[in-house]
Amino acid sequence: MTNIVLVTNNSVVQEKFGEKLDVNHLPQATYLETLEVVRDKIHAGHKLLTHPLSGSVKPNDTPYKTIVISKAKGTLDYDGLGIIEESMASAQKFIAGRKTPQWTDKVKADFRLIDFTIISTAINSMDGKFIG
Amino acid sequence: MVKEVERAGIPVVHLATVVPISLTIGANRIVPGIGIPYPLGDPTLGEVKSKKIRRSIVEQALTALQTEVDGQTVFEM
Amino acid sequence: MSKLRVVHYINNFFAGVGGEEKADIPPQARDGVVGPGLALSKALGEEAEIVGTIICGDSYFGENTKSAKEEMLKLIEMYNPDIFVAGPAFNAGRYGFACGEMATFIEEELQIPVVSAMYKENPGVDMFKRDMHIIETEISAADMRNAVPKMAKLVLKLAKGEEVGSPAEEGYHERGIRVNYFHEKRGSERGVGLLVKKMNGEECVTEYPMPVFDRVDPLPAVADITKVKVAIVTSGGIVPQGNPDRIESSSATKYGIYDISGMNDLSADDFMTVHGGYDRAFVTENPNLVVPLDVMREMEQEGVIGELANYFVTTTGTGTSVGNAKGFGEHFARKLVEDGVGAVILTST
Amino acid sequence: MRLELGKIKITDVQPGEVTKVENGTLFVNKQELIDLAMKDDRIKGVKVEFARPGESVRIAPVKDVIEPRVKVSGTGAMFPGMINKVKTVGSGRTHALVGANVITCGKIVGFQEGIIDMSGPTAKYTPFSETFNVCIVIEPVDNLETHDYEQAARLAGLKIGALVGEAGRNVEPDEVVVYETKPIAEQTAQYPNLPKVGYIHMLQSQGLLHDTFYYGVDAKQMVPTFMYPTEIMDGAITSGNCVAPCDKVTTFHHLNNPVIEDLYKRHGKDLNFIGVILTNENVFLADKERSSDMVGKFVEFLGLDGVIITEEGYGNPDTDLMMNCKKSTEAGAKVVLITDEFPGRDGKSQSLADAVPEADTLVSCGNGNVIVEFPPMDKVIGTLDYVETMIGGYEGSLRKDGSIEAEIQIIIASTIANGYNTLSAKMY
Repeated sequence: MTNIVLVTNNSVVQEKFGEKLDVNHLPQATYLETLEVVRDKIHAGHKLLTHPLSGSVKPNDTPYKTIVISKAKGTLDYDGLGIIEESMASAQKFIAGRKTPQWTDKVKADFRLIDFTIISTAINSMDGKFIG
Repeated sequence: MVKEVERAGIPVVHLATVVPISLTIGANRIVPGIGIPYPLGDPTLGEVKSKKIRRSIVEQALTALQTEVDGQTVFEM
Repeated sequence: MSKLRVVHYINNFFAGVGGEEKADIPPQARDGVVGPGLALSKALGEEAEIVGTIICGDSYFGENTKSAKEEMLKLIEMYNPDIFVAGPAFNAGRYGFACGEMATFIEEELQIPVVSAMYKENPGVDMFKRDMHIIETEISAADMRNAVPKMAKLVLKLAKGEEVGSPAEEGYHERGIRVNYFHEKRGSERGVGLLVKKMNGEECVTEYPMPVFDRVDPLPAVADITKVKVAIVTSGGIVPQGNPDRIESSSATKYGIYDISGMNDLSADDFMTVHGGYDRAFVTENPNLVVPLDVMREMEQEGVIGELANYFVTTTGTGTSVGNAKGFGEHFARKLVEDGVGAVILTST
Repeated sequence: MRLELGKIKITDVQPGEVTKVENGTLFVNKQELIDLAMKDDRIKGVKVEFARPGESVRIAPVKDVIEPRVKVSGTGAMFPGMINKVKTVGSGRTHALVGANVITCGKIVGFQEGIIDMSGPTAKYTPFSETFNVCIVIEPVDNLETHDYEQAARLAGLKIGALVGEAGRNVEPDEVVVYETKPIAEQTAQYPNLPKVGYIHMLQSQGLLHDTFYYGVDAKQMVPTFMYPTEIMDGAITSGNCVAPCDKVTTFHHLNNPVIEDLYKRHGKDLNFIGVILTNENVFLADKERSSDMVGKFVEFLGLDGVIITEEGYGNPDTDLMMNCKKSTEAGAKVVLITDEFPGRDGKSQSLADAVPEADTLVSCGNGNVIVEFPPMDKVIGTLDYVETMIGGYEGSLRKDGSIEAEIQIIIASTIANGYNTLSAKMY
């Protein structure tokens, strides 16, 4: 589990994983900005490990996003790059149609929980798997 | 654009940082660039190395132009 | 009810003001019907009346698009129209461009329904069909009789807020808009039906066409690059300092051609990038990272390539938004051919 | 495997002292249902209300819909691995109360559940406006952890569905339909001249509120597997997820999977229905690769000439859908995909988040982004408090008079991507 980095704007992910795992916490980033950071990291040679649109909660609903990438850098991950680019285009499309609302704290907390749970169940299931 | 150039009868090689996009837009000869902030070269390695990388990418591009292809082909570095 | 007020846009040719030699005439307004407006007026019938006709030369429009649009907006506003009709432009590319530009502009500015008509290969169709209704016509003005009633019918429907039918029903170019309807059979039954047909090798029509993967067959390899003139084209937005042609930082609507004769590299003092969206710091410091003039000049001198074209072509965007990129791709490709360019290196960020 | 499905047509629902079916009317002892649900100490309160077609009733937020069924003969019992012992189901005889449904509602996390209108202009978008619904409004104990509450509500729905289904055990069905798929050698031999067809059923499996269970196994923990089509009719698959309401595959939709039903309709005539390949929609890309590889392997191993693939959800499942399409095509099958679309409010953007050239035959279940008007209703079962935070709703969606403006994705199963509905989209 030391070979992955979690890129997130979700404080719950930072809280629960921050000590055990490498978490790149972007507290100020929007959903789209989080995707952009990941896109840039893929250009820098990291591999995309989880699908950016995980959750099926649409990008203009949830403000939170956690994406797992490899810690190691290698050759450019073309498939990953294609997926993140398409995901960004998709997210932009939704946000252009309707901006993510200013949710109440309760709803935000729920969205953080959903995002955290999706990523934690995924991570718990990958223990020891080859991700290279 | 790449397709229109090819349609006009001029062989074209696409030096692209986002190869999937290059594939989508229909380039036939593709050479991957280094990355979006610096497609041809890597300035973080210093100017000399960076230029060397640029030269090798362009050389690869010329090789691609002089290679027969049946369809979309990525010429990895 | 008073009649709906229609303004009609046509080019100098259809207005009977000369041919190509008069294509540079600036916008002018005439009260009432001119040229094809007569047919349109008949087709509109009792419900609407052409109160004014706006005429502009296609070259004038192409060269002064922005100011021409503003000028004509003022002329059109004076007629206080309910409807704006442009063309038909048939297969005239520049006319189609002008019709599309004007119609979409007027729709946005005046919030009134607009319609045009063009032949399917008119570049204006691809450029504007998503944003407006364009009636499908045949290739030439011989089809006027057919096209005009369809335009009239559609624009009246739009003006009255009536439901507009499918492209096939109304005769407009498919706009790529997904509209819901209830089919008589449920989806799974249709799916099984399609599968049976597909397995039997019968024709089966998808309900959602994938984005078009337009392909062009690869050209044969360049036989000997040491004898060929090579040109650099980039979508990385490298322009002379100050961006003299004002190329947009994204979704560019134009391209630039910039001289590099006598230069051994692309100096950061003379060139900059306008590409939006990415970290420009590295390229700002060294534009050769996008337009590899330094190494290509060396190669030219070493005889690795025959010759380097004395300019490069630049725009922004990798061409994913098809419309414009295709348009100017076709345009500058002609110049490259004329200049004897035998191979192109196209760089994208 | 052979299953006789006895369909008991329900034409009304009424309160009664005993839960039973008489002359097409389902009588429900509400207290019996409440007592069953309250056995779970995570649940503080339960209300049971009825909703009938044509009534001025809005149900929200809906979590799951379960058709009452009972296993009359054959091994196992309804919803194995969930509320009954793990035991292979799908053979023998099962009775279904067709036209009746158990609907669980009550808040969960605040945005992932949808609306059912029993009348008015939006009723046509959901199949549940045409059924007689027993609505279970669940209230959790205070400060119950979300996972726990989701699970409690899910199990309550299944238990009540099975309990109400018992009422059909000794009722003579109006119609009995026989479904049969044999082991592959025999099945191939039965119709040697017909093309062999499979159904690739993609189960939503991304995490909390995005889970589906197969014999109690969370689908994200399984690798693709083979299933006889009749297993699903006895509740081998249950829904534990809420993606967008519009494309949620409810437990009802698993029991009544339309692709399986329509493939059986042409089984032995135009095709030879070999079975179902179950796969998942996981978050890790490596999982997507592995699962789609295995799907392709099954297609090859079973020698399928054609497959239908359905997905659940939008966005990352589109990637699984395309991978499955590509690999099934490469394995030699003709492929038809069924999906819904999200091309944005103006309908002009790409409908799917991923695309491959092999995906050349698609069935569309409609555009979920279309905005519709919901007039006020006389009665609300559940609460409208969460409308603006539901998917498809937005700030200003809910008006004071109880009317709503929202995208049709807020309606339960409106664009369900398995082809249950007739809604589709075409190019304008």
